[in-house]
Amino acid sequence: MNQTLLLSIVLAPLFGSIIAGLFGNQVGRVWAHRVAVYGVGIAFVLSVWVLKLVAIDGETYNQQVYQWLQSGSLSLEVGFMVDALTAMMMVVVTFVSLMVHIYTIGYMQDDDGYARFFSYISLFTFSMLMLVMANNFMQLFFGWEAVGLVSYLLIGFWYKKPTAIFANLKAFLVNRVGDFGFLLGIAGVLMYAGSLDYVEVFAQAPAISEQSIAIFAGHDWSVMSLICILLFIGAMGKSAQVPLHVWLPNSMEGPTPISALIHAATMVTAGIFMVTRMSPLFEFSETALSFVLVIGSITALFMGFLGLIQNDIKRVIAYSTLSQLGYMTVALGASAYSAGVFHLMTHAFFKALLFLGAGSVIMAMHHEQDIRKMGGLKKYMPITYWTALIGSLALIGFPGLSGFFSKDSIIEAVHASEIAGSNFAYFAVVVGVFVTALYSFRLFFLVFHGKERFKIDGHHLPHESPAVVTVPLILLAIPSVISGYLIGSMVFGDFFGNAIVVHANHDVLAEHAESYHGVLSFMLHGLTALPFWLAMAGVATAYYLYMMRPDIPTKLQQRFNWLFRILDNKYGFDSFNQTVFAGGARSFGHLLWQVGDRLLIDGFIVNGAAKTVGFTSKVVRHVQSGYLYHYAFAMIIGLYLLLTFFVA
Amino acid sequence: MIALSDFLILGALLFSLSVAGIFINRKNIIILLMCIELMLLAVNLNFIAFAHFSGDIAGQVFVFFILTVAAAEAAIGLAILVVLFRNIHTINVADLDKLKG
Amino acid sequence: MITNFPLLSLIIWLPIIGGVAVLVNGDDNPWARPLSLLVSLLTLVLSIGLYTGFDNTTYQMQFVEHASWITSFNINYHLGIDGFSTPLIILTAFSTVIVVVAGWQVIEQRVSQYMAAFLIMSGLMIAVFAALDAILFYVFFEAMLIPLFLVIGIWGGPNRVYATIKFFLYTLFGSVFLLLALLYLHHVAGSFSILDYHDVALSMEEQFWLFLAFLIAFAVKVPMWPVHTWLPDAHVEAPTGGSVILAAITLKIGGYGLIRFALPITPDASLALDWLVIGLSLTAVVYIGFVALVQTDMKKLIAYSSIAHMGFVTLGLFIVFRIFANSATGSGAVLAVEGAMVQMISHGFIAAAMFLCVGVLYDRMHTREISAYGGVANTMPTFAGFAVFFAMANAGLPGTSGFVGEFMVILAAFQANFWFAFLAATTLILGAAYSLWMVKRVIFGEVANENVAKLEDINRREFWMLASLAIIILAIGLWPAPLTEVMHASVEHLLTQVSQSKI
Amino acid sequence: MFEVTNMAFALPEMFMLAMACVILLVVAFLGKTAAGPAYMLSQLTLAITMVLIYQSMGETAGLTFDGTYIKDIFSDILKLAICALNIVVLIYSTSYLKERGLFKGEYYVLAIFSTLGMMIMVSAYHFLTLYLGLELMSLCLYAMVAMHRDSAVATEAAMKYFILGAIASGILLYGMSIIYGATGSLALTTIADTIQAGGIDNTVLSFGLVFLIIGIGFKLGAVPFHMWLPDVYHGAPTAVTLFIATAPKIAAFAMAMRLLVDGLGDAHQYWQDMVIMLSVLSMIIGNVVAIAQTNLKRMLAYSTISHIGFILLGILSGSQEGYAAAMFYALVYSLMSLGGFGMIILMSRHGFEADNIDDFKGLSSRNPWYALMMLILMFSMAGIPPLVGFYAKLTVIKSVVDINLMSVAVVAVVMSVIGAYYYLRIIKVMYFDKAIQHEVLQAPVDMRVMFSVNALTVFVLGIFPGSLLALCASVFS
Repeated sequence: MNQTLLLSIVLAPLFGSIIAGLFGNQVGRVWAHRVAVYGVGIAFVLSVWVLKLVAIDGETYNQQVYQWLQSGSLSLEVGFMVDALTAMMMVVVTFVSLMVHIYTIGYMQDDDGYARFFSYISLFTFSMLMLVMANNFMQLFFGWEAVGLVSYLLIGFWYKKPTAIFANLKAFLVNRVGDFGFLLGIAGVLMYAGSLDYVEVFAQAPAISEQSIAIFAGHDWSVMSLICILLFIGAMGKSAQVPLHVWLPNSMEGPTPISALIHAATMVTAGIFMVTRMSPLFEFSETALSFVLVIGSITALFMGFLGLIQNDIKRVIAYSTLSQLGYMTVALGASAYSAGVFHLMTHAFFKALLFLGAGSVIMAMHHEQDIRKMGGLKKYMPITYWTALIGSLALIGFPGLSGFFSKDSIIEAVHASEIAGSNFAYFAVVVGVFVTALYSFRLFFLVFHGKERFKIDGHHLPHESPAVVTVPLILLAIPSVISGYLIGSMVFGDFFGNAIVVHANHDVLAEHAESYHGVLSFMLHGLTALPFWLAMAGVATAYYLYMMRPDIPTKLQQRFNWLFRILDNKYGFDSFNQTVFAGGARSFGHLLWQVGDRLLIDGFIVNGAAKTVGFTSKVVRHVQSGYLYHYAFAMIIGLYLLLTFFVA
Repeated sequence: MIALSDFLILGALLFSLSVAGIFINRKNIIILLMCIELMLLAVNLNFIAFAHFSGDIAGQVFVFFILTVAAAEAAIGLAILVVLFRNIHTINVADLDKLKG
Repeated sequence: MITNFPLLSLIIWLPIIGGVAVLVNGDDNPWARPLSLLVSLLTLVLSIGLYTGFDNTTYQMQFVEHASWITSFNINYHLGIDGFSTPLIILTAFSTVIVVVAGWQVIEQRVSQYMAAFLIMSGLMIAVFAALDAILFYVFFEAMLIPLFLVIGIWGGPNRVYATIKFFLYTLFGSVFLLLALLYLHHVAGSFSILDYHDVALSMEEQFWLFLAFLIAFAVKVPMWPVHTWLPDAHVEAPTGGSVILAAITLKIGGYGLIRFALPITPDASLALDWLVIGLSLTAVVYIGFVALVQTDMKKLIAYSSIAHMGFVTLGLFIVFRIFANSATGSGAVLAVEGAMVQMISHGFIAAAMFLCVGVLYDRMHTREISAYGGVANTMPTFAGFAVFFAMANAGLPGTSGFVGEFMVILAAFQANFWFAFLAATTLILGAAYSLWMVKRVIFGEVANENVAKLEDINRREFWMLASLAIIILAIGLWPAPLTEVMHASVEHLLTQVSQSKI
Repeated sequence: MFEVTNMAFALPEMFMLAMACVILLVVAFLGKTAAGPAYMLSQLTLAITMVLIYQSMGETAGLTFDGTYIKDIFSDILKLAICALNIVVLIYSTSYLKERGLFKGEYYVLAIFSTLGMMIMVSAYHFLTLYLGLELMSLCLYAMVAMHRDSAVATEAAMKYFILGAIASGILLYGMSIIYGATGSLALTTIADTIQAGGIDNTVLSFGLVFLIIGIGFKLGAVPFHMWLPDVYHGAPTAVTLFIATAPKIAAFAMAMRLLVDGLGDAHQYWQDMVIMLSVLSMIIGNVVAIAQTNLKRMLAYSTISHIGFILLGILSGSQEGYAAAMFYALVYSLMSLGGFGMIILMSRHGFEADNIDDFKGLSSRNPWYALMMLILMFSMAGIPPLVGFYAKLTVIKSVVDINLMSVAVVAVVMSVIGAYYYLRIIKVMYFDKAIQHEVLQAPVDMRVMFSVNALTVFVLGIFPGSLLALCASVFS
């Protein structure tokens, strides 16, 4: 493995992006997408090669490309670090990205911003690769913000849509709140490790964990907990954990391929990746871990509920994404990093699949996204139907599909974990399974089964999407099925080697590793376990409620109106943020501006001083009364003053 | 025998008298001119007294010069007064208030 | 490196003489524009010579020139540059070119006077950065106000008179105390050489008053809260070129002054009063951030954001004492000071770019009200691209120069005190909020009104003007090392100076 | 004792006296038609006098007329300055006088005589000579102010000037008498020696000093003895204002130096505080009240008062550096006010005085060149580098800082900021406002050229102040 190889992986998409973006008009639409697709394609092929080198030949790589900045004894570099974790992420990112690129050719074909779109997604691939391949915090932060930028640009891709440009601003700002913590965390790392290079920092970890810092006078906090929590706040922003999850549902305003690529498969999992990467640090702070665990479980459960009442096809999947991210975070909290990353991978495949399927449906529905206006699409678009079925089954964790393995390992891990909050977490993830199954198949049934509720606008019926759309669906369906069988090496094996550090005292997966005897036994064990039956129950409930007795949901809605309203307001997060943060900041700014600047500083001090002088001048000039005797008198006063003061 | 101090006190009195006259009088510019003369006389008295008691002649010489200059001064003053009267038809001090502020 | 060739003098006097030449040519002279451009470009090329010929290994003054000027007071024409002044000089020369290009078509009346004013100003400002004699420094420091005063007053907006007089008196008020301080130092040191000032021993009380004098003088220039209120007015009324110079250079003179005078001459007072400066800087970052959020005038918004960004400069310069107190290794201190310097340079480019963007819009629609715009991206796609990029740079996005300075200062601030870093880091949120909210309201959305519909995209001149800035901002963001390595030696020297008591 | 050779020390004055008489006769005989010749003659006189002074400049300094009269480098320089200023003043005034029917021989007679008076003041080393020179100058000035016989304001101004001036000289004389009583001499040399020897009653000394200070303060126009100044500057014909505002200030400065430094230099600790009071008051009142003025002559009058305050800063420091600074300031100030009032004359024409600030509106669009010149003058008066006014302020403030009078220095700089405002106002009117009337300048060429030279000198001296500063420094070392 050498630098050229890695550089070409990173730069190929960047090149495509630049060509498509800056010279889109010159090269034309076709070449724009060709360049972009080839760029990502190259990146994908080479990433596979890298994965082979890492996984089979056991190579790793960690070197600097160039020195970014040298200041004092501190040297910040741009460099690459490739180990199993990185390689796995690289493959996932480039693969999904490639699929989306191809899919986009069809999905965006009659959009004016065609070239611009390709430029953006290629740029995203570049940024994401920079993020995962970084060997230091500075570069990590660079990629971190860069993917945020692209996400901003893509959510607002249709910049005429008011909702879109509201959503992208919201997304960026909420992410910035996360980055606020992240940056402070990095600053803390630098202060206590004296470096930002992963290896050096991780080497320092035991030493750091000894130290404590007094944020509030008198209260000594463990430095490690502080740093880890700050870093995790960054992850909460990117990976949309409660309460920083608010931006993700809005982000669905962007084109569907984006929702698949960025807001389901890759970018939102950056937080998960980051925490996993930082496992050497997090392992030293149980406080941080349980914080992660609790946040994750809250997200997993309560975001799932919201999925139940959404009617926008993309929003349902979005909330499902939130809940799944919760699962991954729970895994991290339980120190089951590999399980979390495993779920990250499988989820990337089947969630991208679901989103692209949804996109295909939306195209067929002429950009109608309300599932109440769909139904019975099975016969019109079989490929989409079957792929979507695979995706949904994977999502709910049907044995044998990828989701089953990853989710089960998480649940088991949480079950075994003993750190604070693990019981609640276990409850959350288990209930979550039922909820997941319920909303997934509600969606599935409402879209593909039942009677056709859409209006056929005369001439043509809904029809299957073109090959550029369906091929990616199929290609994504394959790993959604089989990728689960990697569980042996990825979760219970030593695939990740020392990329992930778990302390013995909470190595929950190790225990399972003993009881793991191959995929089949794992599946059989799964069939007897509670989660599987919960999932089945969820599917059954969905079928009963939405296929056999569609009247019940409405009744329930009237019956439990208060509950419905809470869910409909998404627990009131948005309105709260709008009024308190957005509104509060504006009025506070107004106060400072009008009262502080305008009135006090300018009004009183600055102009006040000027006015005072002017006024004095107007008054004093009247002393010059024009009368001789006053003048003479002035002189005499002067004489008097001098005589009294100065005659010794 | 009159002491130096007596002369000085007299001089001081005359001086203050003239000063008082200048800014108490608000009627007539002529009186101002007279007050000025009085002031100069007070000064002269001082000079002569000092000259006499210190036995130095220069002071008395100075007095002669002062007298002559005073005369020239008075001439100019009166000339200006005439012009002024031609213009504003009064020599009332209080009417000299075009220029102020 | 001592060279006999008076490169600095050339860089200083070329634009001044060129400006005079342009001025006497008269307004109806077609050569006014090309000549000014030629002169400014030549100056830029020469100033790059400073960088290439610069010796990074020493903190000693380089390109030194020394000639007797006012013999009876031993005031000398003493020039020289170190790691602090070199980048700022290049920045000045570059901004002048940009300003000349920016005014190319926009300024119809009194063209030669306009160009001359900026050329002369550029010469004076370069001289400020190069002067090593206190009085020489002060002369240029003040003289610079005259052309700026005229530029704002003559080519400015409706309320220009109030703005320009406010600006002039505000800064003059600050600088007269600087004059007193310099005179007192001469009284103590027996020379007007700034370098001698650095070595003179001063009692705590002396340092205290001197420091306050320096602070008043340079805080007004920076500007720091609460003496910042001249800046928004001046910016709003100034023509685009004026705003660019104001933001890009004049503010930097404040920061430079603190580096050149306050810190090395009164280290003990700086240590004793660092809480004051740090407090004001953080106030600038947070308070001003909120104020910028609610501005309805684009230039005002950018002006306030400038104040917030300059807060990082003063913060970076004065947290060094706390860092020394906390850690044995001064590494963080180096980071802080270099961060402040980088922040100055980068802000020079970014603020200039932002003001140019506003200028581009203003030239077309003659309003700066945010509410008058909306959906500009539909009619001016290329411009929109630049605008979003610069806004992102203003919000400190990694990969742009705006990130580097803030990143360095925040990292260093954490080593001084967690809460410093905490408050400073709020700029990530506030900066993004006001920059991007403006972008949202101006650039994105449906075409707001027929005026916007009539807009046409930027022409070649504007394109290259903005593109050159974009390239530089990107370059510094992706590889700041070349910029920082110039200052290493000087920064180290400064830190040794501030860490030694003078009492 | 009395040597004829030493009379050569007074050669320039003697020549000027003779020429003054000649001019007087010419005017007497030619009557109405005398103005032209008188003008030429007086210019010639001033020119030749300058030559005479210049020739004898290098020569040995010394006393003459029985120690009542001194010739030293100080007096030579100031006399040169006085003559040079008056030459320019006369050039400036001709057109103005012609347009108003004041172009008479008497004007020049008076001008020359008062110039003579100033030169005597500069060289006087004895109370008597000092007093005579003072009166010779003042009496002529009174008359000149009253020259415009039909103008009510002019005559009012003359009357005020005369009365107050007379009072002032009375007070001065009283002071002289007291000092005479205390020291037993009228000659500054002897006075200096006696004080140095000590044994004089401090009370008497400071008592006399107070009166002397008032006399000086009045001639300079320091607060609170400034009341005459705005009214006279305002009321007098601009040509006369120009005359009063330039050379006499130098003479008054010389008088102050002779009395306080040469005569009572060792009583420094007694008069320093008094001068501080005058100086501070002058800077404050002058600058503050000037802001409210709408009439340019009046505004410049108040600005003069403030400048006097700065000059006094140099004197009160009591150091050679301070004296040099004060001298530099006095010269620079007279140069600047020469330009300032010159600008008013330049702008004015028959029936239009151009002494309202609004008359300058939009000048830069009408007359860019002269607007620029005025800009230079105003920034110089405001003390903004790189103009000579800055170095004037710099040096005097430096002299105060060097004696650790920080509070005074702070007042000075703050006041200079306030002062900057009204100078900026002129520039604002010229450059930022729209013109209200568009007449072209009617001033003759010689005046235009001379005015440009005047303003450019201010600029060039600003860039190379070294030589003049060195010259002033050399006087006191």
